[in-house]
Amino acid sequence: MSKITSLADLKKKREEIKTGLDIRIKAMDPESVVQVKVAMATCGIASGAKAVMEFFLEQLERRNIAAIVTQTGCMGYCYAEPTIEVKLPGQEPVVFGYVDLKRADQIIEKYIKTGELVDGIIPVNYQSIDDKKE
Amino acid sequence: METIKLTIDNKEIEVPKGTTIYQAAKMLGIDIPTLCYMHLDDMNIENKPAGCRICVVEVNGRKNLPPSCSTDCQNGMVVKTHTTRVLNARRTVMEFILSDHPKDCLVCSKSGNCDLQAMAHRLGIREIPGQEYAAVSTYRKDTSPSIIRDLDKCILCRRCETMCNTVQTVGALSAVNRGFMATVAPAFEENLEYSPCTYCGQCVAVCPTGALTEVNHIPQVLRALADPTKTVVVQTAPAVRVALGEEFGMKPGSIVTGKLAAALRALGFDYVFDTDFAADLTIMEEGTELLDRLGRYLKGDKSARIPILTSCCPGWVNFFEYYFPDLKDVPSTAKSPQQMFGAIAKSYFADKIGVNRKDMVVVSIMPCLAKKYECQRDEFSVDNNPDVDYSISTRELAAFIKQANIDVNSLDDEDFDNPLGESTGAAVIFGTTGGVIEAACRTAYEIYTGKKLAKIDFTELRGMEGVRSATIDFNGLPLNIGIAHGLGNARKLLDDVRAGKSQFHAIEVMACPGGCVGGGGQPLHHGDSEVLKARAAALYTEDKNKPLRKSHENPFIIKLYEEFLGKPNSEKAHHLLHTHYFDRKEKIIIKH
Amino acid sequence: MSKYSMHLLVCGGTGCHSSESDAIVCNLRDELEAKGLTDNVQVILTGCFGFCEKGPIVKVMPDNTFYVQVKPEDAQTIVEEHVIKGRKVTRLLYKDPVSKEPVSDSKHMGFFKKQLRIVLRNCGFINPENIDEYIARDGYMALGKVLSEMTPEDTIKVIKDSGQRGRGGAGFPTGLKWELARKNQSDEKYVVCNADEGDPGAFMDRSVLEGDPHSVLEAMAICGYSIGASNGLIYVRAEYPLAIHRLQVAIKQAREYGLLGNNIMGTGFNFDINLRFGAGAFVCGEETALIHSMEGLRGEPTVKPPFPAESGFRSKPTNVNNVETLAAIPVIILKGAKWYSSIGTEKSKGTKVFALAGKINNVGLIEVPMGTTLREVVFEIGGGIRNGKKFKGVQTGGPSGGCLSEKHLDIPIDYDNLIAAGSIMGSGGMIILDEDDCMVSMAKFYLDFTVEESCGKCAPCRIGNKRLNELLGQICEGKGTIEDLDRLKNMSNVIKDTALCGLGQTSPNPVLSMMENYREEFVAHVVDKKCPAGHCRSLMEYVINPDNCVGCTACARVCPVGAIKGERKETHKIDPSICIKCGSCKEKCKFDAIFIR
Amino acid sequence: MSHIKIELRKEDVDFIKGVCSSFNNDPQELINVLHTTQEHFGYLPAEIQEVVAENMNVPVAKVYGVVSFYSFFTMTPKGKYPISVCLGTACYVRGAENVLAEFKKELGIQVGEATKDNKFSLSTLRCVGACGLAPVVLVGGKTYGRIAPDDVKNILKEYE
Repeated sequence: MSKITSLADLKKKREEIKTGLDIRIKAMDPESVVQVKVAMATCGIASGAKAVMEFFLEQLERRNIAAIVTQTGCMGYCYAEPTIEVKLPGQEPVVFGYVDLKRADQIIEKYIKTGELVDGIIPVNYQSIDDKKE
Repeated sequence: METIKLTIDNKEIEVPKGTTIYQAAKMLGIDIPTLCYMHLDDMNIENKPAGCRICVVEVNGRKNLPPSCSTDCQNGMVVKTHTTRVLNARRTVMEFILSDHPKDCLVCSKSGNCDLQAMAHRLGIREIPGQEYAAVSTYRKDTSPSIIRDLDKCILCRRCETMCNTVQTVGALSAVNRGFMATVAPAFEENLEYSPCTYCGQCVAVCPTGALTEVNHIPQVLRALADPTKTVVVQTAPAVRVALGEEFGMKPGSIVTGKLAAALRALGFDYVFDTDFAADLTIMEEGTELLDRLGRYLKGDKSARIPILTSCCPGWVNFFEYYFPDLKDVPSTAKSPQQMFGAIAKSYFADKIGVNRKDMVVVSIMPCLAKKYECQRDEFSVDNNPDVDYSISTRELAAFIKQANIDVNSLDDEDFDNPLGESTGAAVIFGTTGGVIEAACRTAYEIYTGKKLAKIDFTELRGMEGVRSATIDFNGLPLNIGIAHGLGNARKLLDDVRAGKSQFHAIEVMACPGGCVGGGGQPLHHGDSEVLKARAAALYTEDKNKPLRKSHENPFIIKLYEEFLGKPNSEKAHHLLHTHYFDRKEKIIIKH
Repeated sequence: MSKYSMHLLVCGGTGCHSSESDAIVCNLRDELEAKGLTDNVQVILTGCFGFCEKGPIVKVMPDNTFYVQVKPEDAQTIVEEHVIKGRKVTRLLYKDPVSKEPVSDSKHMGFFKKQLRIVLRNCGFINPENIDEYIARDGYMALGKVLSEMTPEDTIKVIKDSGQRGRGGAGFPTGLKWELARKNQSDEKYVVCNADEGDPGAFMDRSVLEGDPHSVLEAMAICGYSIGASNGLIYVRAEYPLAIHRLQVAIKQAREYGLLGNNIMGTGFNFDINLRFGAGAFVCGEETALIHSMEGLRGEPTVKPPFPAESGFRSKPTNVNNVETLAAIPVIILKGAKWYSSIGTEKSKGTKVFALAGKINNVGLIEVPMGTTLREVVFEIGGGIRNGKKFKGVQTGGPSGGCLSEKHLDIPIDYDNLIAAGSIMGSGGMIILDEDDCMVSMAKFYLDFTVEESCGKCAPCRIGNKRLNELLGQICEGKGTIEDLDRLKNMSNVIKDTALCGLGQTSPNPVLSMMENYREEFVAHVVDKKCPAGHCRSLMEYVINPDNCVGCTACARVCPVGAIKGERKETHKIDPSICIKCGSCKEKCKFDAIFIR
Repeated sequence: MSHIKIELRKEDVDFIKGVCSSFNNDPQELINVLHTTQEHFGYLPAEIQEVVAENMNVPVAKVYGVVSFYSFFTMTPKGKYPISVCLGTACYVRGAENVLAEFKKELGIQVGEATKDNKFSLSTLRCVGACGLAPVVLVGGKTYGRIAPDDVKNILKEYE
């Protein structure tokens, strides 16, 4: 192990390591970051949810957007899989259906970055996923 | 010096920084009661665990009641030593202490001389609440050759622990266990016999209660006195004659030699002799040995070990046998005066009066508890008949005299019997630190130089400092003398000897602080070092008043050599008056 | 480094550890490997989450799912359901004690809602055996900051201004303590961390050492820089093997990074830390006793002054701080005195960690701002009293503290309020008592402890506490008198006034406060010879209610001493002179005919 | 006090000497030395304390003073499966006393004693800090939480 020889050195080291804990740090205060939940039940996975999830994980970080990407169970919109739920800080969650990689890109660029709504919103009497009884 | 101003019981006082409230109060004539605190000034002996909590006082601004013995004075302090709160606290704590103490004062050997008893009286304790169901911490009683430990009576003042460890560095005792069962004991709460204990008795000398007392040999002595077939001979050590008076209301330092002889005679001893006689004899033997070793050493004889160490103190002998067995050929081989006396009494004197040694009982009156152990050593007996049968302490003698209704104060002075009762001033000062070596110098100087001493008093060897040194001019030969009293001080000199760094030619060691005047068998000093100093001063007075002050001038000693021993260090002298030492660590194996 | 999308945090504190959290970690890793997910999901053994009641805990990040009472065999379900399918495993979720509904994540748990975690910031969050995770959480930044940008005086000023007071019990201002140690000139000084947590029922220090050891090491180095010491010693209980292990790992890692040792971060500052082990003596929490113990002696306290700041370990100036005190230091340095002093009450700043135990639903470790009320702690965070019983009191400060009753529930907790209420903050143990607890017996229980732990040096503690204990025993057996209550009080006050050290001076607190707050219960014991809580056996009488008794003989058959007599189908009777009050008959009776009088 | 007489083998003495010298024979390290020694031998009989005292240059009375002060040190050997019942406050209020009583009854021994076959020994301790699991019982290194008197038999069965 190499020694830390100065405060600057320590800071450098901290930055190197920090990303490893990102998930936990952001989860401390989830309300302050973008929360993306990807429905990953059998139907979701079958329709490509896994790729979508990986896309979000990778791209949000690459585009420097503080976000938490989690998976969740079936949202009950099996017809519209893959479905995702996005919650911007201080706003009500919004559910998107038929999310492929292209739409995912759009969601990031438009909805997440600017708050502009994009196609594919499932307008239902909203109920957060976790509030549902399984 | 920085000083502190404070108020105690509405009286203002200015004291040097570092003075405790207890000391400051004392300066104002206020005697704050205390049980565990002990301070012997000049001797660097202090015990203040702040454990008894009797000396608590009220200090303005302090939440609780601090112990005055270990709280330093601070500027502007307002101290009250006897508010209702303080008095109630003191009484309640005293009740606590008494609740964990046996109530058999009537038959306790410390009764009447017990600090705890006195304190209970002083604080006006009349009952101990909750006695019916109060548990009392009890321990196994232990009787060793010299000392009895009855820890049920221990109040954990820790004075004995301080003496045994900090002062004497013997390390036989330590606080053990914790909480209610805490007490002070040897390792594994085993018997003292299996510990490094030297029987110096300093623990006994400072114990405020009956937890540590001497083994009582009065019954055996009484039995001997009552036996018409026995010739009972008594010898009495120098330090006894300057301390015994205290037990009869005289002030410390009173010289009661004549009354002592009269009292012993009144008790029924057949011959009242003086250990001082044997002290003179010791000087002859030890002084000759010193000159012999020194002479060989100066000639380059590598087998002659220098320094020579005195060997008249049995506590000291026990100490080096345990901790410095590798140096056991360094001390003088001369027996202690007690044992020389016994050896001569049961040979020379027994022959003289035509008594078989088996029919002679030699009793010694000693300021010492280690003497009890010493006279029980195997090498000091012939065919299981010990040279000295019983050794009793000054305290025991006082009790014995009181039992016999003898009023010491009104006794007329009497002389010791002869031939073993004559002594010189040199022998008298054996009882104080520096005395043995001064006595040795008086004789060795005259023998070595062949000249008469111009000045008999070697004042440079006197004093109360723990370790002292002086160089005596032996006609051009500078003789370096070292003196230590207290085994902790002796250890320092011994460490140097072991390391080959010692510059001394001769070293005197006394196990007890102050020498024999401060012995473990003396009347209790109750923490007052003035008592010891007064006793020492009295010995020097006694010395000064003696017509003969050099051992080799004692006419009965001269006669003893002429009639019996030949000359000092002769074969016969060696046989009777010299001894050898053991590795006590090997001898004392803890028995499990 | 692999790109993890999910972290599974498994509690590795002593409580959960003893419930096989190691096996849970192993099984989770095995499962993930079997499913080829090792690159996506990381399993981390962390320090204590504080929610010990329901351990072992597994927390899923980033969604904060909080699984409780997880067994090693649940690993498969968690991986298959939660990790793969994204479905929370409902049966493992924490259930709200009132609504009985499962709670989806820790953010919605009452236990965590009111907490503010400064000292425990990393506990249950990082892997305590990985220094990198500590560094990622700004670890050692405070040390870097003081060494590079601040003078020792600046540093002490920040601590002083923050208003932090020692969390070991007495609440002495930390900054002042440091200043005193700094002022005493010496060639050598020592920084000592007091980790001899002996208060039974308090385990905050243990949790910090197990969950975030580096925070203590960093703080000690900061203290060393401030007072001018280059040696640190941690006096830790030998009964805490896990904490010792984590400390050893942490010290090793810090040395390897050069964060301990010579020339730390190139600033020329040298500081190293070694461990000393306690050996089971509560009194060693007292700083002078602790120092004697570190010197290889019996842990007996000595009179202060001199304070350790003047003459401590090896007679050198020594600064002794408690674990919790130290753990907050790096945060205070980084966030500033103003930030810290904005938390808490006027005279007690910052947060305090409490260990909740006893008759409470959520046993565990919590951290709240000073000034939080007892009610919030007990009923909101603690989830109220177990089994729907009635709240009776809270013992704070352990055997040195007092018992607060219902009337104290709304006082804001801080040093001064607790003292005013007859208790002390102590190290932060809170034992919650319910209607079944007899206050005389509780007072006796605490005295049992003090009697056993007294070092024996001073008479009031050695003997006085024994006598207090005996008298309480008499009262429990119905042999007390009303005058005995006055005696209890006098003995207690004298012990408080005269005992040598903090242990003895505070040992009568439980008796005094319980007599003050529950006097009627003491009076019931000595006058009516009754134990209202039904705890003291000697004062109980088992009686058969003739209205309910059908004479089935079941009680007579079960009675081990033959105290119950009666013909079949006739009312039975218990002979109180034979009855040993074992309670078997009451348990056996199907007709509710046996009651205690 | 009666002690079990044990003969220390040369390698035992050498081990103790090694421990002492690994702590530089520094008397201030006495407690650490005693910890290491007890870990090795399981207890600290008089004979061992004597060797420690000799090598640390501390009077054996002082070593015993330390050993008898700290409850962690023991002079009697423990059973093969030492059982410790936590009597900390949290465990006490949740009924640890009854659990202890049950162990005493089942094993027929008192606290501080070992069964005749030296299989179990019984002791109490003050808070292992696992208050969430109260009442807690330790058997060797294994922790049992939330123990009721009824569980005692089953725990003992595990070690048969």
